Amino acid sequence: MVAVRLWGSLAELADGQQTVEIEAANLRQLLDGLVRAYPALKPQLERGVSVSIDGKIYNDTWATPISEESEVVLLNRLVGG
Amino acid sequence: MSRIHVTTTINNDETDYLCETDETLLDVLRDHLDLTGSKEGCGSGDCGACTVVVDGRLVCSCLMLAAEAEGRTIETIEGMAGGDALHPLQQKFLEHAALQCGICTPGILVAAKNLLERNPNPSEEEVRYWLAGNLCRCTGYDKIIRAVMDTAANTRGAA
Amino acid sequence: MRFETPTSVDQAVALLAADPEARVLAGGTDLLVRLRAGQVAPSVIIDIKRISEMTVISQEDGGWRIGAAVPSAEMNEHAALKADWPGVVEAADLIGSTQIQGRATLAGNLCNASPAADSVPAMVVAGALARIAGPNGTRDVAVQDIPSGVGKTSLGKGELVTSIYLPPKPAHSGDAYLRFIPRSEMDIAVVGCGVAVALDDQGKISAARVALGAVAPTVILSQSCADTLIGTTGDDAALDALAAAATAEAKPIDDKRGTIAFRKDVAGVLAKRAAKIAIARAKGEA
Amino acid sequence: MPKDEYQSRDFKVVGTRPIRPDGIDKVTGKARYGADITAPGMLWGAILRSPHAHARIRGIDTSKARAIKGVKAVITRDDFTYQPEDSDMADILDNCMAGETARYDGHAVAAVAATSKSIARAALAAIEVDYEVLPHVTDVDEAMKPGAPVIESGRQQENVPKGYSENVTGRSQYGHGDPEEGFKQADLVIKRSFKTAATHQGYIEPHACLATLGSDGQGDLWVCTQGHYMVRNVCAGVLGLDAGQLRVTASEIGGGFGGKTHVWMEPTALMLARKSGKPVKLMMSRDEVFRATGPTASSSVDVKIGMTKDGKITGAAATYRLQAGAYPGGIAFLSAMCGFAPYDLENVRTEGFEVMTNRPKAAAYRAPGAPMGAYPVESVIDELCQKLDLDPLDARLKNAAREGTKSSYGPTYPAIGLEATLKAAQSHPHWTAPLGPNQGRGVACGFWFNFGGDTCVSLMVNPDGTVSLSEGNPDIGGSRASMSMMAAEELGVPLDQVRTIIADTASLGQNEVTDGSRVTFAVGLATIKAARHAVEIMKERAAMTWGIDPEAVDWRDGAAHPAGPNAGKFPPMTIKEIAAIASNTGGPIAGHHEVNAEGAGVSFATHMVDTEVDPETGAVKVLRYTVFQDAGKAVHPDYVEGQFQGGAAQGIGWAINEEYIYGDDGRLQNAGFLDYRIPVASDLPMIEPVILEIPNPGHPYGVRGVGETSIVPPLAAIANSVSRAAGVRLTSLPMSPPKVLAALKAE
Repeated sequence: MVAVRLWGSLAELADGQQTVEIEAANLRQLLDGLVRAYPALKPQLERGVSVSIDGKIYNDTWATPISEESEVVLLNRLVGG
Repeated sequence: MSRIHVTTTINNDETDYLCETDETLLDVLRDHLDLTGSKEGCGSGDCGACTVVVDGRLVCSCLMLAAEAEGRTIETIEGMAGGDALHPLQQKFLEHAALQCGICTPGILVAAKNLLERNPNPSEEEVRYWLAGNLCRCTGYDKIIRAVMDTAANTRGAA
Repeated sequence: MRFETPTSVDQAVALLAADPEARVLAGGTDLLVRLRAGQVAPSVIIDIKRISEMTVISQEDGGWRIGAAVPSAEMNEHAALKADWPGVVEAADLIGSTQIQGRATLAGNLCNASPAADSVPAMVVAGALARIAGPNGTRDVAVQDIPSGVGKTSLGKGELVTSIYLPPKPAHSGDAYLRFIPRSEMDIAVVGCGVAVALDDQGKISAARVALGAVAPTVILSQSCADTLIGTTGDDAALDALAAAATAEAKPIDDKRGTIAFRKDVAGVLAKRAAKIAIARAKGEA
Repeated sequence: MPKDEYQSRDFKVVGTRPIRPDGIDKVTGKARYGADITAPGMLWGAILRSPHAHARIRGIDTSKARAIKGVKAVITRDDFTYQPEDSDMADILDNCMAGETARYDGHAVAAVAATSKSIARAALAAIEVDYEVLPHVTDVDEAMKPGAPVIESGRQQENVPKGYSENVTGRSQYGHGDPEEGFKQADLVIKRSFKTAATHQGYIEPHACLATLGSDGQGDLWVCTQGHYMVRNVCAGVLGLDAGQLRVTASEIGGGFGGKTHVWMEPTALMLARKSGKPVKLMMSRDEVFRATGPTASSSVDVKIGMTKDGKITGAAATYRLQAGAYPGGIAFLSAMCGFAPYDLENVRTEGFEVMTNRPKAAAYRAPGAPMGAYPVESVIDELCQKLDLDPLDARLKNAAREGTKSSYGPTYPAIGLEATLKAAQSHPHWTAPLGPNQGRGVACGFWFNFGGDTCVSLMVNPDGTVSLSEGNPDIGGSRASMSMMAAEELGVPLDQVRTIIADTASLGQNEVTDGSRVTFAVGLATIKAARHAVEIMKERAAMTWGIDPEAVDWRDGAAHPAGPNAGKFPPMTIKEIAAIASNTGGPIAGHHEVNAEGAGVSFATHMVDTEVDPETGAVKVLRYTVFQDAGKAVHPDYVEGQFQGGAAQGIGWAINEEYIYGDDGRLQNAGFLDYRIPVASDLPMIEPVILEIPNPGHPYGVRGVGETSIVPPLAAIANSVSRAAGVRLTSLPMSPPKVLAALKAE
């Protein structure tokens, strides 16, 4: 299981949990697993998120590996100028 | 509507064109004469990107009617280099990386050249005030001012 | 829209009189902005820069006549003019960028009738006269009587300003103009102030004129401000009184460039600072 | 270690300061920007815009405009018959051409194409629009209140609590620990509210494009943009075209700063071209740029921070309310993420609200959200330092985030450079230089993420051994120079053997826009990998020529070498020699790399500024400015310095004079460079750049993005400087003279 940290307003939609556990070995499995376990997160996940895995930020790459020890943090989808 | 026939000298070449009364010199340079080095950043004389020299004086070409140019002598950025030899200011702008996007560069070069022709030894403050009508949004002006000062110092050293 | 280039004042007057929608083009730095913004749509544009008498600065009866088509930059390069009326020349030099300086004129700045015109308070305290040509001949009018409201002048049909006359510089006199702008350049005055003074043999101020710009629809030539200086040496007490009088005289509005409170305060500050410069100049110290 | 991880090395080309390859064209006026090209038979486009802040469009009569000779097309929203399903695309379409309502002063309502500019202007004047003026709201705090005029109903996200206007479309929260507990441990707690005005990117080149579009759906677009692939995808999505049928070419770009990462009018140009059957050139005036393209958000912020006597921050909280303009979206979440990011905090909470108003759709502006994220936080930290008599650099160092810190937005930091910038600031002579009367010195820190994203690079080895590099990101500040340098470095060839061009959308795969400070990082990464790919091929060709195994070939100094004595004795084969026989060894040689370059390194900066305040007028003069920023590795130091200086200058403008000013009628009052006051040359001192290099572990050369972080600290650095000079805390930007004087008089 991977511990995934949610930002505040997402936590409210995940039964108030700041951190949820998801069975996942890569980014795609993580995102799919989140929606399965917490359907209320779906609108935000569809609008897009960025995911910090061990301090590096990923937006899209499904195959990005995630280990059980990884620090995983969900972030609003980042934009730049 | 009948158009106005204007005969003028641009970058040492005799040039004539037809223009409407409401066309600016910048419109004619860009749209009729393909001299697109002068840029339109504001159309109101506030940014200096369209700066040219008319009879020795700096002018925003967006604030001059094309019809006014009859008999005048006009210099634009396209006339600044001599063939493949860059003007010293152009060379210094490259060496000092005094441009990022480059859209303000033609106007600033034309204005800086006119300054150095009048004042070969300007202070930093004089350069900054002379160029106050040429907006640059990329550089913070630092490298531009250095390039102008360095050109002036070099030119004095060579003289 | 037609474009005309008269070569004499008479031709210009005739063109102007013939067409109520005609506009005079001097430096064009205001007219072209308005044209582009669609605020004016003249039927004919009359370029006065081919009228030779309008393009020169000449000495006349100890004073200076500045043609209506003379750009500010030429005034700034005219050492003798600058020596006599540094405040007027500096005010003209503040109008816009180097590029604008190559085109903008005193007469244009005056006839554009902006409350914030930099050169106007300076000309007013210098006692400048505008020479007006029209269908009925020529007349001279005090500069402060030309603007009649925001964007409006007292010029009649077919009339145009052909030159500005700066009178002979009185003995032991000095003038100055300061304005406040948010940046160091390229702004319209939030407040402007011109001061001219003359000193008597004891070094006391015998005559003073103080004019405020951008704090009313037209320039304010303030006697109450002048009275705070006359008879004094321009000491701190007099200058503080001047500042208070200028603040009281200012009748500004709130707009995007400043608030009423700010403009009133700064009118006092500028009056004091300009007076110091004018007095120093009168003493020959600056 | 994988090859894209950072490896320390001695550089030959990277880190030098060569003249940029596009330089001569740009100093001679030859470079072609958005408005600089024409096409045979071309028409001039122009757009009619709403004079109202909010109005229902009851009808548009274009008949008089159509009747004017020389008018070849007149379009309104009715001509856009394709309705995108995607809500972002639908919003972009509606922003390009208003549907039922005009949502802000400047919103496009109709457009024309004509044979001359003046005919086009006359046609606009002849279009009659029947407006029903609606109530409007332009202030963010007003727009949030229940009962405020609603810009568009039904756009609120599920994360917004009850009790707010529907204009509040989104909310996000970040942080950890319990700030209330933290405040209890503090010796001093300060709570303040701040406001920042909307500011425009202020690029000097107005938007411009030249479009053709046939009835068969094939089109070409020449446009100044930060991302021509984005323009292609959006135009195709908005107009219902096939992306593959639309080729977009990026012109030289005259500044962007985020403002050209969006589509504002290009679909209109394409529609005019389709209706008229002619090429159409469409350019914005400066007035249109201000009224109709996105400034960044204005903000209203509450911050509360607790600190102990010795400078430890014990609790931190902030609420950010940002107005996003007339469509959903917004960047308050970025303010909420970035505000406290420089600090190692046990108790921190932030909250961001995205708010719609009757203003132009807000756009990205250089580190979007981060400047207004940092400004209130850094201001309160400065005030705490003043009141607790602490050195503001010491206090920041005491709380500085470092490797292993759990950031305020969640993730744990790898190696980062904040401490290095603070220590460099402490030891710089600027820090101890004497100050005169009415002068003050301010410091502030700033953070930005930096991005990567989709990137393609193709590198061709030409028959003479020279190299052509194609990338797909508009060069906004010298990136062609940097790419050529990295390719030359990797190939071991002289820089003048490489030329880099920006390919059009039909010539290279998808590329993310030039944003997020991504280009030197991501395109650089792809360039290095494309070069390595070409090297592998060249090694194979040499091996084939020598009759040895490719594994036994080394590449160095621009030539293939036998790897060691066992590989055989052969003289090196240079890139020229390999290229010359390419046809004999298998054909042309090219390397390429396509990647979604994720994992960019975050960056930090510390800025230091001296200002002088005129106590009688409130005027602020910037006397001295120094930027300390971590660049990871400065590929071309001149252009890294340029980014530092340019960001600082924009921040100075934001802090002192720049603002969108709306009248009570909801109209923008200063849509021009005269009264929207960006800094001029005589406003600024030299801006000293101090480059620090803490390598990004995720890039082979250690490169981090540098373009955006430099605009994050200036707002607070200047506010702190002015507040110290004036002896009164300023809490509203810009610190224009009337505001400063009023604050001085209130003291």
